Amino acid sequence: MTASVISRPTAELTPVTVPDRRVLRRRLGPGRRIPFALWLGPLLLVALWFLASWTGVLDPRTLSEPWVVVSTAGDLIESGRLQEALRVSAVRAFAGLGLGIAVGLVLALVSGLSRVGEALIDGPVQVKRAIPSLALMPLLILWLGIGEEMKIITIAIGVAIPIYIHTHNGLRGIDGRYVELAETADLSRSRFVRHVVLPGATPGFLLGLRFAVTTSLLSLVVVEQINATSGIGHLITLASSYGQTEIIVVGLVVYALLGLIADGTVRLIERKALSWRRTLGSR
Amino acid sequence: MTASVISRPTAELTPVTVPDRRVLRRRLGPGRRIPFALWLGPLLLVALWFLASWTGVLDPRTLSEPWVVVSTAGDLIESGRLQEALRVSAVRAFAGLGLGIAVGLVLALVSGLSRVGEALIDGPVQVKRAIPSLALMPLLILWLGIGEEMKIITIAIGVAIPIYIHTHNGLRGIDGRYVELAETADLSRSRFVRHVVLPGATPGFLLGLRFAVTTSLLSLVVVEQINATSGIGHLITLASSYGQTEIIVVGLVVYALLGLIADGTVRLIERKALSWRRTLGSR
Amino acid sequence: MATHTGLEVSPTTGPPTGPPTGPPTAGAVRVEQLHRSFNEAGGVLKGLDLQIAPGQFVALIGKSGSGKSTLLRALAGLDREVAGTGIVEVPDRVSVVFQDSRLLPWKRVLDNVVLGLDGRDARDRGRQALAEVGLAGRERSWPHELSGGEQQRAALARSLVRDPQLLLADEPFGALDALTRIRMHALLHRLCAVHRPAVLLVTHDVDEAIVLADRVIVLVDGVVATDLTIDLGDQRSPADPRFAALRARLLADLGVEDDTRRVVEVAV
Amino acid sequence: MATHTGLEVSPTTGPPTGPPTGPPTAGAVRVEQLHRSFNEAGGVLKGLDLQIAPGQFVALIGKSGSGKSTLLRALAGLDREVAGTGIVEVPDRVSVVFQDSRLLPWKRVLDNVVLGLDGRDARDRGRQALAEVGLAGRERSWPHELSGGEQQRAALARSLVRDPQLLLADEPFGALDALTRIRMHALLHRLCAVHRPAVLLVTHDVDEAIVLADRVIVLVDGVVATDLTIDLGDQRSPADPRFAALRARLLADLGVEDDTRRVVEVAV
Amino acid sequence: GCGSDSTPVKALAADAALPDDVADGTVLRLGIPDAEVALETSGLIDEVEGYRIEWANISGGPQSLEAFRAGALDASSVAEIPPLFATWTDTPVKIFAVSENPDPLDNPIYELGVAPGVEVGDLADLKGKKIAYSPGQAQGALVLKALQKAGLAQDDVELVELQSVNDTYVNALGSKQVDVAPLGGTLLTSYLAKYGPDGGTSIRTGIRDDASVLYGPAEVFEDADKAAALKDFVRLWVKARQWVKDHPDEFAQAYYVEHEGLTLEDGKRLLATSANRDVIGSWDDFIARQQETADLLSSEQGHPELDVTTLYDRRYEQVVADALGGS
Ligand SMILES: Nc1ncnc2c1ncn2[C@@H]1O[C@H](COP(=O)(O)OP(=O)(O)OP(=O)(O)O)[C@@H](O)[C@H]1O
Ligand SMILES: Nc1ncnc2c1ncn2[C@@H]1O[C@H](COP(=O)(O)OP(=O)(O)OP(=O)(O)O)[C@@H](O)[C@H]1O
Ligand SMILES: [Mg+2]
Ligand SMILES: [Mg+2]
Repeated sequence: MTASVISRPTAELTPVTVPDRRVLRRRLGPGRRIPFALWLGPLLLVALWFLASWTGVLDPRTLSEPWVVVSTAGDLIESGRLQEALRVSAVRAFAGLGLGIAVGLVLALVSGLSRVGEALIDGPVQVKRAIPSLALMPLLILWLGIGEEMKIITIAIGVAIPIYIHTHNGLRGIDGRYVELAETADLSRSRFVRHVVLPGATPGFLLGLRFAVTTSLLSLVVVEQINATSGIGHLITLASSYGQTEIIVVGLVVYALLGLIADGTVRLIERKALSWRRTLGSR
Repeated sequence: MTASVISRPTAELTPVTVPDRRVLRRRLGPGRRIPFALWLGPLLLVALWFLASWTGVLDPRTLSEPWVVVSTAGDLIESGRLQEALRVSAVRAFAGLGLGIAVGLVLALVSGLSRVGEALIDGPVQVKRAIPSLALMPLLILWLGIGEEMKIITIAIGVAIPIYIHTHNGLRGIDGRYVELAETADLSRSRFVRHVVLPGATPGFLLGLRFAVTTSLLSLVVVEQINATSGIGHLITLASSYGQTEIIVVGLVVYALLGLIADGTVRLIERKALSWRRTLGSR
Repeated sequence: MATHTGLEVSPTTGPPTGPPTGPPTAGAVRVEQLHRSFNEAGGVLKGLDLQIAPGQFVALIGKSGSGKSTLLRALAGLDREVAGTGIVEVPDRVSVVFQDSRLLPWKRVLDNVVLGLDGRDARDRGRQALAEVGLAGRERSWPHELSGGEQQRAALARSLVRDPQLLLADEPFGALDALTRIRMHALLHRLCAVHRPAVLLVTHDVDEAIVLADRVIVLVDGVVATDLTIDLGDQRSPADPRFAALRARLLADLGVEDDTRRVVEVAV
Repeated sequence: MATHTGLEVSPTTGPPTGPPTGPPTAGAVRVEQLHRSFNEAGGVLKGLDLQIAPGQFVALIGKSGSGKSTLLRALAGLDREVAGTGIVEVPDRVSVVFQDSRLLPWKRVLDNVVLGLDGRDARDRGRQALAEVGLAGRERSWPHELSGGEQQRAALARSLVRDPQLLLADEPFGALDALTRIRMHALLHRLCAVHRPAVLLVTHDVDEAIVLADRVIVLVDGVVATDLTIDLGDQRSPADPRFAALRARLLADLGVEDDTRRVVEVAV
Repeated sequence: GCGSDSTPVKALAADAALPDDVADGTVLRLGIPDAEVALETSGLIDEVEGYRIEWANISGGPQSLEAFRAGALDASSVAEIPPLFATWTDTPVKIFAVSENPDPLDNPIYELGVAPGVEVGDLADLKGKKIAYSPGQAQGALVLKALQKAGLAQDDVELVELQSVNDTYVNALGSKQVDVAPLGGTLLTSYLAKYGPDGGTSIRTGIRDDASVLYGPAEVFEDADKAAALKDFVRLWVKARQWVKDHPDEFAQAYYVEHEGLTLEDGKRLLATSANRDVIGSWDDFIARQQETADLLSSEQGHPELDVTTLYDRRYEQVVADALGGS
């Protein structure tokens, strides 16, 4: 009894009612996308936070009250510190992101399309991935100093890893039938990359990009511990070394917002760029 | 002139030579897998390290010489510290991994198959992902104490994130035609999950697993800073607070090895579990 | 129990004849004023009406792109997102053979056939169905290891083993050679005789339509332009002049005026 | 230049006749003692020999699963990983129409057709090819928005626009209705007359094979069991008794002894 | 927090005498690893009676503070800065025992590392130099004190904000990213070993950095049972410190080698310098010096003024004094 007949009411405006009775099966996919759904969960969290603080269930020493955080944020904005921090960090994050994406993509193509490239590149990338980044900082300082290059390159290295792995994985997952097609269509290697590999690996790349933007944000906290005088990571580091809980929480809220916005943006790009897909999620 | 005729020599053993001349097109995919290729790059790195240390190009103050690291490792093994650390860490890592995988999978299914689930789960996961874990530690200590539960749960949270995101992404990327098939075959929801969703999302899940194992290793360094008396992360933290460079490098080498082994294992599982796939990588 | 073992074929008890017996509505298909369009440019289905009695075998022909698959998908309930109006009613148990064979690539052939089936004997029934379509011994093959026609037959087996009240088949024999095709015709005919599902079969082979169906309908311009009842009895030979007349009529509906294809003539 | 604009059709200059002119080896296909097997159980191709002269049109028929696609893939150079021996030689420019239409899902139809083509007029040629296969106006559709037959025609357009020396087509007309199929036959015939590629066309439609080909070969048990030269000239009508004889012969090779299909007879 | 006991807390006023009776099942959760090792090795642990000790391998400011806030720890051992920051971040704490180096200026914990090729002979030479500075850490406070002592303002030097994690400072000095950076303990030794040959040096500041305290969250001292248990523990702790002084080799082996993974030589060196501490029975001087530190941080880093006497539970001063007298 799964195929049932239901009726959909038609729009009131139509003067003559046009019937639309369809066979509707049990929907197994998730159905239509709810716009701005990404924000529902976080809003609920904020509401909970508010409630818990209001009723006193949440000790303000554990987590500052939302209103205190708002007023602290207000102070930071008034004094211009927050904007300045965001501006400085944005420059670093974007520079690192751009560089890292380029490097990650090139590595993924080289390693994805040749077994020799893979033998040389893949292992070291996995090694880099397995090594705690905090333990690498001293080496990076030795090699790159404590200036702006070190910060940007550190971010770029962090970004390149997920871009590499996801693009490589996406590329390797391209349906072999399309490779056969490309081979019989006598595609040159560069055309193969442009017409088959890159579009085919785009879903993987975009997933990597979601991780990459978060990585670039998170790396700020690490690199801005070193010889930075501004930046959102520096703001948090400084506040935590002074134990200024409210400022830390402001920083975390900013991170959460930036993370959500960045993720939402990449997913928007995803929906546009992958509009050709007919999948469980897009139906 | 891309389709060319080449001849393959046949095995010497065959008494009568059987000709095998095929049309061989320009191969656009990467070709056959080279066994143990994953190890080639890292071995090269080690060789380079050896060479650079030997010739004095690499200042031992920057990076200890390999032979010093080996003898340090020998000492650590002799005293039993390394084995004990690995044992203790392995228990934590596996417990966290198991818990995190279970949680991540369940969340991915709920959020992947229902828009309401997605609205509630997806945003908070992105928020968690965007927040620096160092800044979360105080909260986790507050809620979970400083005992073993805190360590395992912290690892599990870290593990659940990549499992969730990759499984969710893989699930949403399942070809819509198979969902239609499931709908017309009147599959129940649980069968749909078992026969279509889980196998279809397996490639995504396995990529997530590769990140999850690394995450569980890396989390050790963070959680074992707090009230641990043994463990590989504790070993590194302790050594770095005393500036024992050689021990730190031993720790990093162990991490690299563990990372490579874990990644190789997951990829082996991948090749077995996805043997049904015909892709650019598997051809 | 007997009615649910899709492929339990007893010796033919009698040929399926024109209008079916049984309750008049259960298992019937009713389509009224069906409109479907994919974009503003114009509709694909434009007020199509169609009734199929329970147990009736209807063949659907029509030009490539005329909307045959669109109609089948409407009957299968797979066109939630497509714009349009109209009334569609179908029985509960509907089974679909898609135009692409659509085997789950991660399941072996037998597991594809028994997908979602209940009961301890499910796998036996699946094995039997595979044998019937000539794929005995291929139970443990992966879908990508089958040839095009073998995939199509596996998909057919999957549909038949389910014993549906309505079978929607979108060119299920398109990739089969003459002999295999005749065998599949026979199989389908036998199963229909026993289990009496209503069938809507899309085909491009006019002869196939005439041989198999109780009724042949032609889809032109989004409506049923022709609705022919085939009353040739059970001995349907293309040599029969009535057969030839039906074929000429249907081909004409498709726009082929003279079937004596002359290469040079059409080539100019 | 002129030889490379695949679909630049001038009025038929003359029918393609039996053995082609031109240098004897360039553009020829030679297959000797071809063995191919997917597992230990047994080979699919077992010492197949085949020669196709440049410009010759060969139709290949054979039962489902007999190895037709396997042979085509060997000629296309797509069977690196398949076990076997033998000699295969083909011309340089080979074009393949796959059994599945295999359009890149991330490219619109026109981009699929002109995939990898050079030159400023590539898109114009692609557009023209699409128009020839009846898909004018669908240039910007996504592959998944096309019907089964439309996808097949787009794949055909992609192959034809490349002006190959050897065209390997695996059931390119399987999903087409009678009229569209006749149109496609005509198109292919015209193009072959102009550009004279060697063609190996897999089909299940014996009539189609006889109408289009210079030679029809039947694949049975891994070798070419029958190799018939079609000498019906250009006026090939199924009504012609020689046509009927050829058809009967080929069907017999496929195992169909009597084409006057009788539903009940085969059903029992 | 999660660690709270289910038994009702017997309240204790801040000015009431410390009780002796400890209720059954009272647990002290202590993050004082060296004391743990000393008690275990000496066998003094057997004298613990009437309560139980749960040891946590936690030490240092940030970790102990987090554990206090989580209610997961009753006491820990730190230098003089963390109690100040605890107060400034609204976590009330009490100091209940202090110790210092008998010869602090000759055995400083920190020296100022000087990068190769940089001329810094005394504190006055700091003028105009690039100095690594980590605001919330002890190293940061030391830099401020050094500047104060040299009569320099923050503007007279270039403070490079750099957290001292792992060997960051060693590398920053070695690669000449900064001219001067405070280095303590094994980091100093390894810096001089690595970069001494290149001209890396260090100078002593002549500033006392030997203050060491035991402290715990204020609630602990309002809980009669815990306060009583702590009283007994302090007595034992004084004995343990004495035992360490009497058995330096045994302790070095047990703590530095077995617990911390150092070589015996490193352990002995540390024991002679930074770990060479005497328990103090009279706290006035100690408190006065900490007040100076607090005032300096207030003015230089903008924290509120703080009266450090409020940080001490001086009821324990007597307990310590008695224990010292008795041993
Ligand atoms: N998702 C879609 N979006 C846009 N147009 C579509 C879509 N699906 C089908 N169409 C168009 O609707 C028309 C009818 O398609 P349908 O698949 O029903 O044809 P059909 O009769 O099954 O043809 P064929 O015999 O070639 O399979 C075609 O022109 C097709 O291009
Ligand atoms: N990759 C493979 N692995 C194992 N067996 C295969 C594979 N590909 C084809 N086969 C088997 O080889 C035989 C020949 O297959 P092939 O695709 O050449 O048949 P075909 O003549 O094209 O059939 P059809 O007309 O059904 O397309 C079939 O039995 C098929 O199951
Ligand atoms: Mg169709
Ligand atoms: Mg085939």
